[in-house]
Amino acid sequence: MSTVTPTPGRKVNRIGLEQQQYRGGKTTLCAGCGHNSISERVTEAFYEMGVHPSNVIKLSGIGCSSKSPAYFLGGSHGFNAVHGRMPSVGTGALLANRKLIAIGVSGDGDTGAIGIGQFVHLMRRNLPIIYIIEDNGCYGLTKGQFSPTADLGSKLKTGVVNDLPPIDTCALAIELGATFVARSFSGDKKQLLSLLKAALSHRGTVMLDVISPCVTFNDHEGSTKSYAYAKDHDDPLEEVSFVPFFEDINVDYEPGTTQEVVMHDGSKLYLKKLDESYDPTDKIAALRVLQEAQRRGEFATGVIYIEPDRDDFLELLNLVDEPLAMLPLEKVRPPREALEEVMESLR
Amino acid sequence: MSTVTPTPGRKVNRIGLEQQQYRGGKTTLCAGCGHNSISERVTEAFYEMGVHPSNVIKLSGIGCSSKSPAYFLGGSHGFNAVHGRMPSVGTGALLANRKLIAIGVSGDGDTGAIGIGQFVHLMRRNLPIIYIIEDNGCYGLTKGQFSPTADLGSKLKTGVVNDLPPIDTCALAIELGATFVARSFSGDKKQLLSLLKAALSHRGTVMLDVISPCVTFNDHEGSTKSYAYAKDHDDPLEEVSFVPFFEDINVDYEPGTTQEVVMHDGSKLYLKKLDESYDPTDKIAALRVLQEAQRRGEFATGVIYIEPDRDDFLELLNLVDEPLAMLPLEKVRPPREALEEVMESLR
Amino acid sequence: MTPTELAVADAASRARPSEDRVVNDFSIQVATVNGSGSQTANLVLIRSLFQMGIPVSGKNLFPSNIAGLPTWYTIRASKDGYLARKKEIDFLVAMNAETAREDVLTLEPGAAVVYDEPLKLNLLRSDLTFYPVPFDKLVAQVCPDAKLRRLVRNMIYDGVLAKILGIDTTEMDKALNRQLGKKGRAFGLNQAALAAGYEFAEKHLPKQDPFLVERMRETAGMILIEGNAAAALGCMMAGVTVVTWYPITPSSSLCETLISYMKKYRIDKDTGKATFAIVQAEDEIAALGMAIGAGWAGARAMTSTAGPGISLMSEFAGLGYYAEVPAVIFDVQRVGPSTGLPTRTAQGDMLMTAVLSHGDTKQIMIIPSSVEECYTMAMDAFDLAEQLQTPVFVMTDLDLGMNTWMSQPFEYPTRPLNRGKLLTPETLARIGQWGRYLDVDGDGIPYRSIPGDGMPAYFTRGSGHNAKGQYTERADDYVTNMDRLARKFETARQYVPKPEVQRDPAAGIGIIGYGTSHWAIEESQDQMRDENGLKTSYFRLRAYPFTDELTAFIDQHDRIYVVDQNRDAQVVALLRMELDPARIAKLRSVRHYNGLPIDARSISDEILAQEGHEVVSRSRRPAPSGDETAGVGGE
Amino acid sequence: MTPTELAVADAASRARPSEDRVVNDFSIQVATVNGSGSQTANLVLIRSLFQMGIPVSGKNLFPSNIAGLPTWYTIRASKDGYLARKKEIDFLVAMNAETAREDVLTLEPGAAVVYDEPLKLNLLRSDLTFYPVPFDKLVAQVCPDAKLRRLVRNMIYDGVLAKILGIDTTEMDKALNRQLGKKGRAFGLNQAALAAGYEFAEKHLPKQDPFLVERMRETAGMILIEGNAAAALGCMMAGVTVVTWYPITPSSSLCETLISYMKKYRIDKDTGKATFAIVQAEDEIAALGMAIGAGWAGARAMTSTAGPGISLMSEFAGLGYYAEVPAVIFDVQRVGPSTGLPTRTAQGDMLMTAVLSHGDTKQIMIIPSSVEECYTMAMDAFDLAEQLQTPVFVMTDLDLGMNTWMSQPFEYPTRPLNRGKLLTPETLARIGQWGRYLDVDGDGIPYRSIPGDGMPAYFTRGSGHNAKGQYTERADDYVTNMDRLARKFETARQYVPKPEVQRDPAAGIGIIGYGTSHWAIEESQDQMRDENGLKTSYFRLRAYPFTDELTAFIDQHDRIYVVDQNRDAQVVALLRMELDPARIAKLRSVRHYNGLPIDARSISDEILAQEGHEVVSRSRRPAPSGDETAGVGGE
Ligand SMILES: Cc1ncc(C[n+]2csc(CCOP(=O)(O)OP(=O)(O)O)c2C)c(N)n1
Ligand SMILES: Cc1ncc(C[n+]2csc(CCOP(=O)(O)OP(=O)(O)O)c2C)c(N)n1
Ligand code: SF4
Ligand code: SF4
Ligand SMILES: [Mg+2]
Ligand SMILES: [Mg+2]
Repeated sequence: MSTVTPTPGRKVNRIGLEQQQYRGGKTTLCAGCGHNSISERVTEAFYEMGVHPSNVIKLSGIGCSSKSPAYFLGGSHGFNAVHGRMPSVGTGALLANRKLIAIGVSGDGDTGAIGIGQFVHLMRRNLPIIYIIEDNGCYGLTKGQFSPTADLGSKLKTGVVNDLPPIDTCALAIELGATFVARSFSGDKKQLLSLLKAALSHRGTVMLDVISPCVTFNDHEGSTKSYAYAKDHDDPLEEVSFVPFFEDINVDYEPGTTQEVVMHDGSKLYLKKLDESYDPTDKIAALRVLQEAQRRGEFATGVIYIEPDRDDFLELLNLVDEPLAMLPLEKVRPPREALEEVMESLR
Repeated sequence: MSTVTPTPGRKVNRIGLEQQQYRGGKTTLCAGCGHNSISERVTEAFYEMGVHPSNVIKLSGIGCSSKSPAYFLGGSHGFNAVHGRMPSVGTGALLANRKLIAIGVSGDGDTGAIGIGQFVHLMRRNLPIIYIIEDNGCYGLTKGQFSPTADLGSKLKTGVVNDLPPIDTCALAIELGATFVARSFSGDKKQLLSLLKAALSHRGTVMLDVISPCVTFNDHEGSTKSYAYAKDHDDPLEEVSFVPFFEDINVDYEPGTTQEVVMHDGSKLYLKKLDESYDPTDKIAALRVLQEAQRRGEFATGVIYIEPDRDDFLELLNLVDEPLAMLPLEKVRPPREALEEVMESLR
Repeated sequence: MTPTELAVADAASRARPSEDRVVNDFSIQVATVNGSGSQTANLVLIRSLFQMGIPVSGKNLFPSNIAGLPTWYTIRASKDGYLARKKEIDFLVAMNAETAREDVLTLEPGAAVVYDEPLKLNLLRSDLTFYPVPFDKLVAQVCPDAKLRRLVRNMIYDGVLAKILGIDTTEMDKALNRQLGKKGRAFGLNQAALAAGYEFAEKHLPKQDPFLVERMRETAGMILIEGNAAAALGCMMAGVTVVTWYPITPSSSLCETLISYMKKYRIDKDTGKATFAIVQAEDEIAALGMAIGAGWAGARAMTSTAGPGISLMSEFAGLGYYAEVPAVIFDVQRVGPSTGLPTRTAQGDMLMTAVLSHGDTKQIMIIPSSVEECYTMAMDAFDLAEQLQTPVFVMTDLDLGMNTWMSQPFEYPTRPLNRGKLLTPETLARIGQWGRYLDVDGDGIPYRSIPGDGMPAYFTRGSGHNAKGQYTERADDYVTNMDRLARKFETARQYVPKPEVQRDPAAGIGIIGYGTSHWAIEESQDQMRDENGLKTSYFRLRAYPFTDELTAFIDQHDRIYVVDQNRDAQVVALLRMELDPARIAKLRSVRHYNGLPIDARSISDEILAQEGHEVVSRSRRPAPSGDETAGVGGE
Repeated sequence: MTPTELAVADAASRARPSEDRVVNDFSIQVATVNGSGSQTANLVLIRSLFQMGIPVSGKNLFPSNIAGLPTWYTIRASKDGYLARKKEIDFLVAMNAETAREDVLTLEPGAAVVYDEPLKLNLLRSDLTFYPVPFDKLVAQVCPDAKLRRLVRNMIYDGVLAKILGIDTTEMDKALNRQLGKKGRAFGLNQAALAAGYEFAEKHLPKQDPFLVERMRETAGMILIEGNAAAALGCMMAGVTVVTWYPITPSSSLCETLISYMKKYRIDKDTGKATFAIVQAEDEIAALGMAIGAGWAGARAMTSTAGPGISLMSEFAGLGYYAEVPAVIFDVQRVGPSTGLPTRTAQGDMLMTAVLSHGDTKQIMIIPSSVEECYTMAMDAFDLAEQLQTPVFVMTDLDLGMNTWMSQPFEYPTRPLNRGKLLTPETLARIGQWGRYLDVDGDGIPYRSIPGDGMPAYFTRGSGHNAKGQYTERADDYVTNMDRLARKFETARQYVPKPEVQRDPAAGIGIIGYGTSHWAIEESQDQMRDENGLKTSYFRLRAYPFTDELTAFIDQHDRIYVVDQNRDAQVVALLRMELDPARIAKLRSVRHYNGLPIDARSISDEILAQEGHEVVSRSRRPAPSGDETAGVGGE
């Protein structure tokens, strides 16, 4: 790991790095694209949480969204895989090195269409990864066709109307076993940042569906993924605040109004509920909230479902502590006697 | 269509065919395999409903289950496709000829693992097909590995325990938009037959998950898909009875105890509820019932969700009435003037 | 990455012949940023030349993103009718600050440059003609609304060029009108910008370069179209009924254009209903799966894709081959491997597609060279797929599919649909016993029934089957069936499109080419004949499997140059697989694989070098490796 | 389908040499129904011969279902150590009513048949020796519990054979013990059945056939193992850390055996934790995706599959090639196209795999012939994948992977792991500036860093990238990188396993073979030499790309016969792609593609025919086409 000597007087985080060190290359996405805001929030979250970039891997599929990992955390290894197959590459990488912190970025086409199979199985495995869908309801990179998250009745620029119901990736993730499922909007800086920081404290799959308007192909009237529509129909479930374990802050709240979730690293997530009856640890409640919001043409944002204690996939595999990728010869090649024993059994 | 002269005195259905004419080849599955019972029920259902075999197409993927279509309706065209991809083949076939009645048979591996992506999109499209999962919680044809519907804690013959949660294909289908979702057990002849007959009256996707024990690899103690387990943990939601449109029967029932569902062809489905509060037209209720059954280690059977009126995929496409496959030249080649008009616009 | 890294580095490589007037024979390159609205200006430019009767071709070199990266649009005017890319740029319009330096530095001496004044490009070189234009100032004058300026700014260079090159402004207005139609306000603004550019040039830019246009009569009645649109038209005329696709560059516009044509011309008049189904599938596996399902059930079914999609289609392609299901697959090839350069052109999928799928699978490919063939071969493809009962791959590429080509108008098809050996009651009576995979006629092609046609049903499967379609694992059944499939592939040789052969009896060497290389090859033949006195014959492959004419052509020549737009000389490989050694010995390879459309000069240089002619490297600076590279050792 | 349609129709084709005693040189075929528990009986039979020191091999011909269809298990005893399939069956045990007729009718005159008495097979022919055995009666006597009879019934034929062939019953007991271990009751029952069979034969079946076994000393110290188990051992010893797979016949047992070995030998003693991760993926796309992800992150990662899986892996295979990520893929080949015959053997994926993925992709293949090579080449594969930073395909097949082979015991590896050019602080200091795809050493192989190793990070992508790993669409960057990849492929020629060459200086003809054809080729060489005086040399390919030794071998011979277990002569195609025409002119093709393991006689007959020797067709009835067929026009 490279040693870092921060410039005196500059602002640094708890591991002594400046925010600058969390940035990536210059974006080649359209000016105003929602995906760019998400990259900024990711930069901030990793900086504020003091995660060392060299411990991070960034993964993606193919699409405008999938280009994003090149635009944050330039000091981290990145893997821009093939269309829709980021989950498998991420799974393999984490098997190889369980100490890595993985963030995957996908699009609604990359996940919802070609990638839905790998998505399903990633969620089911509860792989420890932050999986972000930059959701614009269309295929940006191939020029604006509908994706499977396009809402019923949503219109293309050309006037074509979508007549298939959308796949609700949050509902699917909950149904399949993801343990931290949230939805947000690229325009809601505060909420998104809190969610990303909380995500870094979670052990297991974090599925974060972020409405992220495509200014070039899906920001017109008639689109339900435009900035205007998103602003008007954002229905936050809670006010989300996050206190990382290394900050010794006590939050005062009136019991009953706010739910405190203790994350596995000791960080705390405070959810000040806007609908008091809502309990984000109840699967069925979460599914109902999603369905009702959809029926109203709104989208519920915030933490939709959370289950902080389930074993993640790597724990189930009972792996040694050191990364498998780094094991020395003597750990990975059984001794001569082992081979002899096998040979004897075959004689 | 071949003309049929029934042997006098033999029992025939309303279109004059004998049950024999609905049988297929001799099964090559293991004696006692649940899949064989399902083939028998399919034979009966099509016979009793008087569907002409030459109007039917049978589709499947790869697996023991996927071999089943060879063992019923020998007079129908069949397509044993590649592993996990029956949905796309079925979709194409129905696009080509909307008049065909399609029945697809898959396995829990074929659907839940390699095929889950196509499954998701088939359900979302509400393609008019009867999609049966012959669900044994394992890969029969490749000798017994766990499939994604294997329950948490379920044991392989070798003693290996499954530590991933199952994919509930019914919950998934409901979430994604299938309009008739049911679960049954290959050992429950009566229920399964009623469900299949109702399925033939439904317009849209029928997703039928049938627990179908694999006697060779997954019928031991410790398995949750064995005959013994299935018999003990079958939790029927309703008594299902079905009255086809061509039978002029009125069923008497006490209001409140039985729900009558009118199918699109006028047939009637009577669901005598065992749990009175349950409403199979309510998505969230359906998901709750599935989840609660799972928590108890049981499986709810019967009609879990039904939405008899939604447009199916072929209707959305606004196709001409005749099968596209049969359109004559003059319908499919625009006139000379059309080409001229295009040429002129390019000059 | 820095923006200049993205610049295309296809340096020019010829010295400029000193001439006073170069009329209707030069290339214009417009360097802009994508998403900046230069498309209208470029199309108006090419159209106005076309309307003046001058043969033109337009090639768009665009990045794999949506907005903000460098783009080059090149128009070639060629009095001789050459439509291939011209390697040298004669006239540069430098609108993109990020690439301007490199764009100028790689020009040939004598070229001309129109540029945005503040860029001060004139300081870079003294051997070019420079025309500075204050675009911002001019656009501010014609377009008071600052927000709209971006959209009309580019039209100014059209005005400037009209003056400098002598393009008829009435043709420009007409082209503009055609482009923007009745969008009154936009039209007015653009017209004003055109005029402003023209007037500025008139006042401030005295003619200093030799490039000029003059009216000709070479384009009368002709059309301008992209290959993907032409293919779409062909599919519609072929009576396609089921289209299943997944978006991917450079193939998307094929299905998208098809959608718009079908909505216009394939709605049943009486009922208002569609005589077709077009479905955007969830991925390429599903797209081909649906096409196979539809083809099996009797539809004329197709899909369209590019490299990554072809890879994903492998498994279904093998099922199609073995279960004998018709389907048409367009492969609009782009640069691989993997994601590669999605917006660059190549012929890199030829070898893979020929053997697509595991276990002794062989596929049929047909290969259009022109927009006209995109149209006719689309029809051929559907006929062949049903005649041969197998997937048919139409191998086009980005250059053909997405660039603008001049063509004679397409002819209305006179041939009825050839639906192949569909079982009918009459055939059944004639052949007696039917088996789905029975070779009744000895050509390897069996008769098929389709669901709902009232003929006997059968069970289709990708597993072992005998002549009756029954499941079998018998060794003899398996071999019998595989041998029949091999026989069918032999039969295909007679059915696929024949090659186009231009034999020069005086030529000792022959060229084999296919697809878009055609245009550069024809021009290269002229170059080699005129400049070096080297005569050549030309054999244009139009299909795989190869046809009988091939060996005769090889036998008539001493050496054969095979032109491939890929690194691995893939068609040479296919030829080597089946030719006898004496003929293989004659094969030489010319490869071009830098993602740009192949040009005549690269072919000529490579052939001349291999022929032992001295090739003078005339480029200003070392050409980027690859544009010049070529030639495996070709023994 | 009727059951007999499923029968394997590989008819015998030799006349029996009239001998009195045929010792340790014959084949036994046991025809049963799968799922009927014959496996124990067959393994006891082969083991007891093996324990008697007689060279043996066992081949299981089973259907693609789980229970109820015909299965044939063939054991060959060969005093000369030939392990290939013997085409003729000398001794039939006919337990399956459904195939018995055809099984008997296809035997050579002089063969012997043990059969289930009620089948009355003796009525079928008069030129065979028949031994009727009342299995049901005998089993009822030894096994009162009717439910268990099915499981021990087959052991009776072992007892009968022990008597008729002279197998030592103590060896049978020992083998049985080994098979059933301490399962007391089962052991007892089976032993009783064995004894009952023996006694019955002793009383009722006087010896009439010439076949006999006698003790030898040829198997001392040797082992019996399947190729998949051997490969699994090799993977474990290669230090594999991540295994991702999807079940498919005939590859499943590779990963399944690996799981059991790893659980036993790769759990960390101190912590009880696993030094490996094995994951059953949701499909083959995910399996290779995971392996690529793991290889990228520094694990030794692998997957294992068969044809359909290879097709599905195309897209990721191209990513692995272009982004340069190590991964090991076992392709245990089975019969295609499509689902084909999943339980039959072939070498049908060679060509497709060599060019797997669109757009100028080239893949490395290594090809084991023996169980020992399954073991050693597994280790080679992991080293090569990391040395060359690319996917490496180990091309084995069903015959090797799932059948039982005799071998010298495997040696403990002495070589450390070769992890290739992993960037270290020292290398970084030495080379100065690092670029992920920079060719520092001129061999086309760059240095790589892995996440978490503290070395500089980079961005991996399947899209265009320059030497630094940055995104680029530049023509020159693209060509530079593609040329380096081609150079790396050239480098690979020196790293892959060398061929094994047996040159006979007196031989005018040479044979090129690979994989499991090896055993039949060696036997065929002896046949041709002994029976026809035809001497041959032999070159066993062990990898693709081909190595330098190849051309020398071709040059030393007049004609070269290339043996392929596929219809399309796929390795001939690969050779033709790169050899010069004079060498191509020497190539002849011998093909075998009926799904059965290739046998020596088929090769000899084909070569002799092509060489102009007279080949007498000695079979009783026309052999099923395909077992005899072969030979494309072979120029
Ligand atoms: C196998 C394959 N098929 C198709 C494509 C073409 N393609 C590139 S991006 C994309 C869709 C991107 O949509 P989404 O994931 O929503 O990302 P966005 O651009 O909207 O952010 C497609 C279809 C591809 N790269 N690979
Ligand atoms: C692409 C591909 N991968 C793997 C296989 C091997 N395979 C055949 S059937 C099967 C699983 C079948 O399981 P399931 O669908 O549950 O059917 P069952 O046999 O249990 O009825 C697999 C993995 C295959 N045929 N094709
Ligand atoms: S096309 Fe849309 S999704 Fe892509 S970069 Fe532009 S705004 Fe973003
Ligand atoms: S193996 Fe299992 S699933 Fe397959 S046929 Fe036998 S019992 Fe049925
Ligand atoms: Mg999108
Ligand atoms: Mg199953």
